[in-house]
Amino acid sequence: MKYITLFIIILIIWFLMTFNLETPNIIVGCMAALITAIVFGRSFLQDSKKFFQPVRYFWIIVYLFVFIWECIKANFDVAYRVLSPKMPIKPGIVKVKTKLKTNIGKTFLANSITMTPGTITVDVIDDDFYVHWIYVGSKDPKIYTNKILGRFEKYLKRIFE
Amino acid sequence: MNSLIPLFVILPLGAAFIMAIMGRFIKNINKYISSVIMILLFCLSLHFIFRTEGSFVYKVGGYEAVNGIPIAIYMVLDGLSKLILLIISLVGLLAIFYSISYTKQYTAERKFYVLFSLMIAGMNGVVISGDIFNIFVFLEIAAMSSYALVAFGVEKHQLEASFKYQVLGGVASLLILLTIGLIYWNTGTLNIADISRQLTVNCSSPEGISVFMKFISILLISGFGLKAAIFPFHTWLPDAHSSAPSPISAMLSGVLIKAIGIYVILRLFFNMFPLSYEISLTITILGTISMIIGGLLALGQWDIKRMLAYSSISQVGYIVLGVGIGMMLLASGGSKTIAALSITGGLFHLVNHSVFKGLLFLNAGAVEYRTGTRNMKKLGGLSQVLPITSNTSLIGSLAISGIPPFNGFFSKLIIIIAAIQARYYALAFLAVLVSVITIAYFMKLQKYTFFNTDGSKWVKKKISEVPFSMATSMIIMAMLCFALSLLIVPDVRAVILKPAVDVLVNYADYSTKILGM
Amino acid sequence: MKGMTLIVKKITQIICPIIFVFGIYIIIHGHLTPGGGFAGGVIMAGAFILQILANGNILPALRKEEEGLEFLESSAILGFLIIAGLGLLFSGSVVFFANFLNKGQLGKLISAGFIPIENIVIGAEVCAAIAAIFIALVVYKDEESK
Amino acid sequence: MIIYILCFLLFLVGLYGVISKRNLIKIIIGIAIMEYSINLFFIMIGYIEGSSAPIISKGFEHVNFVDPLPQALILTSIVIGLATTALLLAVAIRLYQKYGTFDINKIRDLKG
Repeated sequence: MKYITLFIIILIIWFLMTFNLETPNIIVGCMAALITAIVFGRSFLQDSKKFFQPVRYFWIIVYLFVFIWECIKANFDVAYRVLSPKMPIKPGIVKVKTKLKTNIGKTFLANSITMTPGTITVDVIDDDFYVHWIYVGSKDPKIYTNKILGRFEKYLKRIFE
Repeated sequence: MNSLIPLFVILPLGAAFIMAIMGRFIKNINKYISSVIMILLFCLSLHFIFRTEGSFVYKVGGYEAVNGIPIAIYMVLDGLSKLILLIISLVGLLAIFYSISYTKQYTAERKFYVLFSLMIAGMNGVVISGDIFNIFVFLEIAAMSSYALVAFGVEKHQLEASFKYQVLGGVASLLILLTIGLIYWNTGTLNIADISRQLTVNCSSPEGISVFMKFISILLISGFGLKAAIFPFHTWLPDAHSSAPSPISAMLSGVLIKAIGIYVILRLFFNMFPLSYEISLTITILGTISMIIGGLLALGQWDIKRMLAYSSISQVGYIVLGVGIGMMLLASGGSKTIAALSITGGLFHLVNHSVFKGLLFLNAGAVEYRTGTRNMKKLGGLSQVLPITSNTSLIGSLAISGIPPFNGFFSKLIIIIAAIQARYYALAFLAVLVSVITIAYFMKLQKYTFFNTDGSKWVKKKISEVPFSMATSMIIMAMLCFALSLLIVPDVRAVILKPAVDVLVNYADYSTKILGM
Repeated sequence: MKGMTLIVKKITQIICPIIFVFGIYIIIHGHLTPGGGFAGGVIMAGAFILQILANGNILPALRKEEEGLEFLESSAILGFLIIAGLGLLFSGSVVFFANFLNKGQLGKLISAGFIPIENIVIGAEVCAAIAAIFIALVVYKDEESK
Repeated sequence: MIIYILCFLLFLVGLYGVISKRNLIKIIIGIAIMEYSINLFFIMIGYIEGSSAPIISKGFEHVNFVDPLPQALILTSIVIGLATTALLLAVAIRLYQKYGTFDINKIRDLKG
């Protein structure tokens, strides 16, 4: 299963790269995808049947807009903190617990957190994320977990689980 | 006929990789494959020496010259290359035969033969390529495998020697590459014959070659001098050659420094650059100094292989001296016959040196194989327990010190006579002096290793003669020391040495011949 | 947990096949665009090296892999030599490295005679060689620490 | 002209590193620097002002190409350089294993 998934993905990438649909190109592309699938299939993502569930792609598009919106908000927030003469920053590292179970979901969540200005994922240990935050607003775990993760988590859950 | 030329590279190169694949599955097959390949190469070079005349050009890929400008990679086989190819395959064959027993002490035995074949391929490639960049590529193949072979035993001093060798060899390669770049910048071509034509047309002024060409020549001398271990660049040689496994020492000292050092110097400075007196004087002086320094340093050594390595520096100095005198005569418009005589001496000594230095290194390896030490102070009296090694070693020592009727005597004699005829009396005197020094340190070697005390110490330890394959190749080499003195006979010389000398003496014919073909 | 963190591992899993296929693309189009056997082979080896770096070194597995790579390398060079040697047989005149195949049309994928084939062989060789060198250095270093 | 001299200077920087440094790894880096300077030099030899990359493609009619030969040579020399560096590093690691140091002053069993 993994192997077939990888084969199809690589074939799509191949056609995007070469952008031509002549017979030799298709044959060569199939060969290249086959070799890649054989070599790297073993270490590819575990549950690859999720690639064939179209609902997930819909949620990816939704998530993209959500992410961009959050990103713009965070950008303005950080810009305000930088420009304001009082420098209202209160940096600190917080430990947040995620409800995501799959590794790939955690990876994407961590990367999303890192890419939003103001927060950086420092480390991931099991279910705990250590996040460096430019303004630690509250000391209550519930509130800050919701603030950091809540906006992404529910969408990622639909995409990856 | 022509189409046999690339076999000199294809055979060992292909064999190396076949061995790398097969050796994993079939035990000991590498020994047989490499022996067979070396025998084939030997037959091939004999065939070219005895059955063919003149020079051949092989165009790789079959691309013909366009408007007289060569575009293919040329492989050139003329008298000089034939001679060197013969030496490579002869010494290589005997060294391979010797290592069949010798390499049993190593764990990665099969890789030894792979690297050995690669080294042979590299050296053959250097000798037959008529293209300056290909010389560089093949030289790197040969040098790279020799670096690995020097460190083959993975012991402290071997690794250290290999590192030293690699750093200096790397610097030398880069100097050579820089020179290739400068030459290409200046002439716009890489083919040696074409470069020669361009240089004679463009760069020769009435007062000799231009300053730029002198700069290039000096860089080339430093680069290939490092590979050939000529005087100021000799420091790596004693370490590398004494630390390597013995058959490899024999190959390095006997063949490698000549094939990738001396040969290329001769080829480039005779056939590519217009001859100039200053450059030939430089080469001769460097040769003379390395002859003296090598001899003097060898006197003080107590390690057998280290002494032999220093002796190599000294004997390479002889070769360079002989050829250099001829070069000076040709450049200054002196007598061509004396120049030819001198070059004959140099090339004769080159052949001889590869045989007897190979033999001596194999002897040293045999001594180390049985006794486990190379220190002369701990040896002595070995003539009782190792009669074959002792006698062949004696022959080798006599030959290298220039005692008649062995071959070393005649080549040294020719060089000295040529020096006197050319009125370089000082050089002749120095050559005689170094010959005396050579006798001194080889007598020391003989005395402390094989005689001096009685061998009861070794008899008690139950040391017996070396295995069959090692003994055979030593005996063949010792017989060659006799046989090569036959080269003094004009008829024999006309077949083997004369074509090589002709290539160097009629240095200007090379480019017209190659480009015309 | 050996190797690097979860994030690096997961991203490596996704990105390695893509790097690898990009290397193949460069090799296959070596006769049409810049690149070719060596450049593509290095990129392909990069995928392997990235994977080793991310997952940490498991010594026995690496040793096995090294042997396989060495085998691939030797066979690839042999293949190169054989293709070059085929020119001796098929080119009419006896010429080493003769381009005996049909040259085809400029700009098409199947063209330039045997150059694409040689490119593929060189690519395999370089990939195997560089990965083997890297693994050999890792293995040496690990032996030292024990 | 000045650019060639700079290139030669880079070569000399590498040579300085090889000659005067005592750390094995630094010596290897010196050799690598020398190699790159020569590669750079080769590429500059082949450059012709105002010309394009030597790729024949359909529909483009270029008059001037830069000289492709030095580029091919450099590709070869890069491969050789790779092999040299790898071998040097392998030996350096082995030396470190045996002597426990990278300092060449402490690695001197061979003398004379």
